[in-house]
Amino acid sequence: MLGLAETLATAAAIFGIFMSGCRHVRSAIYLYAVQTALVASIAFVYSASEHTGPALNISLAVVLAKAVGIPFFLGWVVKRLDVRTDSGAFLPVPLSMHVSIALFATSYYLASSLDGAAGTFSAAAGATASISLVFTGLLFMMTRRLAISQIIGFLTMENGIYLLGLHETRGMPVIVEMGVLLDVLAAVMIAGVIVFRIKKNFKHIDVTRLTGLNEQ
Amino acid sequence: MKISLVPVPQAQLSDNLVDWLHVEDRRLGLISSLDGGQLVTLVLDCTDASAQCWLTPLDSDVYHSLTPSVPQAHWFERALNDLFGIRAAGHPRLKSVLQQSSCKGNLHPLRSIAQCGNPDHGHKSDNSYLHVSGEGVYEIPVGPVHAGIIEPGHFRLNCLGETIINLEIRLGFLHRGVERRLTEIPWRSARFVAEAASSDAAAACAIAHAIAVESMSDITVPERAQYLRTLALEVERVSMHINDLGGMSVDLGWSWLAANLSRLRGMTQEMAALLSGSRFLRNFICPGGVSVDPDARLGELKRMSEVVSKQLEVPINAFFDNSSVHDRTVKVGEISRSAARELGLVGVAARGSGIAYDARQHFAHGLYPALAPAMAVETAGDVLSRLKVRSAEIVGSLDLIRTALDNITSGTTSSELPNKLPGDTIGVGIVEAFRGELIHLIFTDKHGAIKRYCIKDPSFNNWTALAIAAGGNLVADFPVCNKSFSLSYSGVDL
Amino acid sequence: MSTILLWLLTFSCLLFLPSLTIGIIRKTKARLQNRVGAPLWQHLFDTIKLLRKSETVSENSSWILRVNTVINISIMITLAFLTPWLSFKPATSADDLFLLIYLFAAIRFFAILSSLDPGSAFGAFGASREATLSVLVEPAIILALSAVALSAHTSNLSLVFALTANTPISQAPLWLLAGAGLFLSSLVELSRMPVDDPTTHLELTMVHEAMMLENSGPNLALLEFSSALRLVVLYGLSGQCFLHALHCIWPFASAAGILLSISIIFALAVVTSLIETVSVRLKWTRAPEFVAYGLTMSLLALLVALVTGVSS
Amino acid sequence: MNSLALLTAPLLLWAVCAVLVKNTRVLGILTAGWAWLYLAITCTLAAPVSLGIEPQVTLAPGFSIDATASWFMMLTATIAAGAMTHSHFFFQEEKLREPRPKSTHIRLFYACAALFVFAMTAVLLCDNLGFLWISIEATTLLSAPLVYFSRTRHAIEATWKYLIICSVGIAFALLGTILIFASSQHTSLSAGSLSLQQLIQLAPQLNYPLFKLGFIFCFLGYGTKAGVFPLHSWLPDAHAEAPAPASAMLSGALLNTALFAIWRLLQVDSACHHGRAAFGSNLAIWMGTITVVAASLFLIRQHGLKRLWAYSSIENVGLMLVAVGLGSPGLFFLQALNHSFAKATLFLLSGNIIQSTGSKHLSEIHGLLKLSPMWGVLLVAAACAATGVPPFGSFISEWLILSASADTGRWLVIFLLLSGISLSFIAVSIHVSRILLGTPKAPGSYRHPVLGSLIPAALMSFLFILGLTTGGFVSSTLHIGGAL
Repeated sequence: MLGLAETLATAAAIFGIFMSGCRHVRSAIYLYAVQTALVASIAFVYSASEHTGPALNISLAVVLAKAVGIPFFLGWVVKRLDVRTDSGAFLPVPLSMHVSIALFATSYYLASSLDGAAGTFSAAAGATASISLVFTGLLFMMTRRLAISQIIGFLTMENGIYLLGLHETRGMPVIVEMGVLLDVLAAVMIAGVIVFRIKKNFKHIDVTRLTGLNEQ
Repeated sequence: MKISLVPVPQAQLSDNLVDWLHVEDRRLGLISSLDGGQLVTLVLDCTDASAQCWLTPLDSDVYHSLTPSVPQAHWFERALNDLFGIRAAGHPRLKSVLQQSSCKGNLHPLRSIAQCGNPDHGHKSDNSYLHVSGEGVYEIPVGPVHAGIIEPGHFRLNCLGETIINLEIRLGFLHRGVERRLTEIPWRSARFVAEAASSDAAAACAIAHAIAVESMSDITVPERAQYLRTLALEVERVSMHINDLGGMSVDLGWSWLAANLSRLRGMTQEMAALLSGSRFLRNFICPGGVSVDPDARLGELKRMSEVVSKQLEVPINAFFDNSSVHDRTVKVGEISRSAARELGLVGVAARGSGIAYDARQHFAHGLYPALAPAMAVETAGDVLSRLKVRSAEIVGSLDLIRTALDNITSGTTSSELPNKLPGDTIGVGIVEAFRGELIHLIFTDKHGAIKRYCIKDPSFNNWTALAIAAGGNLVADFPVCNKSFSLSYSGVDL
Repeated sequence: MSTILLWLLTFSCLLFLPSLTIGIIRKTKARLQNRVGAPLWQHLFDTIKLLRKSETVSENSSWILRVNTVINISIMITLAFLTPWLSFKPATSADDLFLLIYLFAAIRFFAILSSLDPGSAFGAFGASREATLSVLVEPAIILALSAVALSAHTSNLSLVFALTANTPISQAPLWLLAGAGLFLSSLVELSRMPVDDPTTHLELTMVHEAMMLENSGPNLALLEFSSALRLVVLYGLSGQCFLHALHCIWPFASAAGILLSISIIFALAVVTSLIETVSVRLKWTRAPEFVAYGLTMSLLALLVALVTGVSS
Repeated sequence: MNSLALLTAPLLLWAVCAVLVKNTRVLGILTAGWAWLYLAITCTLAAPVSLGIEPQVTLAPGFSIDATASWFMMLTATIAAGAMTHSHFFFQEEKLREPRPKSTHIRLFYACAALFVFAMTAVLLCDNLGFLWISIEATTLLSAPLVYFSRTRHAIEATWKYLIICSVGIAFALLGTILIFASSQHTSLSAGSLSLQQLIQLAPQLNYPLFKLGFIFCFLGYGTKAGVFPLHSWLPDAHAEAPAPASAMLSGALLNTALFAIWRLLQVDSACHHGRAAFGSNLAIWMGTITVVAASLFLIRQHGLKRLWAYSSIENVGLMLVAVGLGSPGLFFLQALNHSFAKATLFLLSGNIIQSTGSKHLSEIHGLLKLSPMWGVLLVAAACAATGVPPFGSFISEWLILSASADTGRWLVIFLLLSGISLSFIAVSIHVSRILLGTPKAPGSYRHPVLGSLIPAALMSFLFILGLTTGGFVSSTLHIGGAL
């Protein structure tokens, strides 16, 4: 029997998988936003139902910043840079979606072996979803061309880690949580600025073509 | 503008033309003949908006082809072969532009009667296709009767799997004898035939005709009439560009956008009706000015143009914002800048390939070049860049319509015409129609009657580009590619 | 008595639901485009009109073209009787999941054969496109149906789709995913947007329509009816999955199933018309990506079925 | 609380100055002033702790100065003060060259440098794994604009790699931190804790498999930040493309703080095993050894002057990691001290050389001895110090690391370390001799060679004296740092 939180977590992981199969950058950002909103709503569920998770206002801050603010910012960046599609560098996009399904299955076995989540699927569902999100984010970063996709991949990974934190520990101490959030926001901002600069200097934001510094 | 004939001997024609086209801002207007006994070459110089007409007498039916050194001459030479029976020796592919069924035997419709005594005179026309052979290559015939309500034209696609290897275009199913007819009717009535040469560009055709006639007999057009002509031309441009974008949405399968754009197209036709009384701007522009003065309807026209600009924003933004549209149009139907220059492309196709040529910037018609809007040029040369040029021109034209309506002067709208045209003169009208540069070239005989009426529709230059652009694309993308050029079938079949 | 009523209801569904569903799609599309649109029953009128028309057959075609229609419609009707695409349909015993798959494959096989028969270029490339799409789509349909079959521990679809089956809330994601996978796959299978445009006039872009170009008169009428029937059966199947998901969350009385089954088909028709209004047709080489989404849903459904099956 | 305000005040004022003062010349002098003031305050606060007068100073909840931290704080502040003073001269020179740096860019540089130093200090002060993570991520974010300074294609590429690789690495460290937190919830303290002191106390009760997993992820993350092979790929790019003072801080201070974070975690790990060398220590020692060998191999084929020193930094990181793994904070600090001073000198000097000759490529820099004998001598001395040649303290620390490894019977490690160290010495000597000898391509253009060598010379003379007096110093550090 899946609880509400686990169902939401699984849904977030599934949206992550869809994101990995998305060639259009803007759609990927939308899917990221949905996935983040789901992750953040889990924090709500924990704080409301179990009184063990982070406080409601923290969850609200997370939702506002990550599920609304960052997608808006990324959407603005994408519009300004006029990039649309990221066709993928090493794996065709549909295939990378199926690889992430395989990684989802792998996450299940990893999660079952993690202590405190023994046996049933329902117990391992939260951990499965979070590990799968980490994998999906990593895969997204590695198999995409655009700098902006790397940011999205990083954020997805961070979502997975946050979800794992929620699931395993019911939330880190508040001040740490806020610090992490601040760091992530700053990282996205700085990365956004650098993406603009890459576009200006290189006329593209294809990181697989940033090879000026490779060892001769 | 009024121009005079410059004799150019046959041996020098090719070299002269190459030298002329070597300069960036010079263009080839058209190549034709008066009665089959000579070549007439109209060349344009954009820097000082001048034109020259080279007359090359021919001593036989065969002359040395210009196409090997000037590729853009190829379609003109094919037309010469069909219409006059003048054969270009050494032409790489002298395929007929007319269908045999529409022209019995080897009748060459524009050859003078004297030279046309023998119906078998001239050369057998060649209507063959270029076949591609090899394993897995197959042919798809499309047309001449199409599923949609469009003009007749036959496309023969040689495909390998889902990729087009070669596209053969066969036009000329409905030869109407427009150019011939224009020499047979009284010159006062010629405008009705002239504006029907390509009816979706009626205003542009009528202006080109009017300018050609006016330049011959030095008629000055009242300023108000110039404003009204400009308005007509721009309303037509907006209307047809919106129509083309709408057609593109249909071909992309985007029904919401198509429905919106067809509604807006209706509004622009309403604007045309306000201006001229005709939704297709027929019978409005005449030599000497315009036939009716819209008077008070201009206020309504302005209000409507504002409504159209406002309502266009959403669909156009949605169109270019859509990622699937980008998928279907980016790197599809590409024409490189060099190819566009070699083929002498005009209009949207040229500007989409990075060639900054817009007749409004150089040649006087209506209030141009004084009022010409900034040129929209894209460099990618694919379907998307042509679409972008089109939408930028819609915006530019709507702005221009408002500017013209704000500044329009009062006064008469037409001036007196003489009884007859001066003898042995040449009149030329060059107009930027919505498809591109349109040329009407009129020669009179010594009595002042029209001896030869030559029309170069913009599609004349661009059809070959479609054939080239389609190659290497998916079969299913051909309609999109075709629509992006939006060419006229009847315009090349006069 | 109630059995006879059920049979009557089923029969009328079989006869009128296809035309009505097509009518709903077309009417909704027209309204979304600010058009009045054709009457709701236009598809039926067209069918009747076509049935009364005479037939023109290409000189190059053989008996295969004629036979195809009969085979096509008969298999389709058999399929519609066997498959539990309506929750109230009287169950027959031979409704195995794989029978269904093979019957669909048989229809496709004969359709492809008949479109190749007259030797026209359009029919040939339509057939080639259809074959390509079906290779991509078939696994998705099989996987989606296998996922629900796996959770019910039987491949008999009547038992799988019986609403009396144990439906705990944890099964809801499985049913939802399977339903979504089936729906996306059926959009491709039925040659609808964004993979194919059923309303296009451009022969070069057609898939399904290109295959039917050589048919006319009664032949065409029957093929059109068969394809409309295929639409409702496939929508009905994915509708049944959604119905189960609903049942997991909010168990309803079985009598309500009659109404719900039909209205879910209509709802999917409305969704289809929405998709067809706002979406742009995909580039042909991008079609596999769309199919991949359907396949992903089915794969996830299967994964959920496997995992929950293992643990329960 | 007062001491916290005292510590942060100069840095914040420094950052505020960078925002307000438009004249970069004045700003440079002001910045140097703030940096030295900061060093003075740091010494006042930290010296009592490091000398054992006070056991530990708590600045705020979760932030305190302990003995090891006090040493590193002073080291970081010294490097920062040196780099900032030099950066004044550096930018004055840079303004003579095309493309001229914009004054807004210089001000951004100074502002970020202040916050960067602040973040590095925070890493050293943290008594909480959560804060530790936040501070380390902050060092990445704040130093990225430093690397980005010149805004050339290469600089942007290097910044992007730095930002992305380090952010991903640090994301793993967050995962590790969460797992460690989860492992602490299985103890008597069911709410869990991230406090290092509490974790060390609770160590025997921790859920060890979870903790171990967390430790691996943290090691991965902070190791990326420290440039441990094979996660080092960002390091040569960032160090080579950053302006010289920033490279000096990255190499001389930032790497130490990343290693410091690993050392903190190892404290907990060894507490789990009642102080016996165990899993974490072995991991650190082996990764360190591999890093030394890999870096020395990379050193052979280098084309860029600053890339050379970057790989030499990686090699030193390996050595420090071995010291960390051996559980000796004293050795770790001694190696860090020598490396930081030497590497800061090298980067600052390299910056001068690049400015003077206009090239970063080793193949285009020759005849340094003719060009500027003073720089030549300093470069040789610093290179010797970086590779552990006898008169300098790094020789002693490397010797001690080897002997400590011998004590625990790790002969393979010793063999690998020895070959790595000697290989890198050979490689660096060859490269340096090529730079020194020969004839310069063109007369160098440098306006104030004396001012430009002020800081390198000061750092080197300190290092030289340190090397000569290390005997006593070693005994004192080792005494304070704990048992070897």
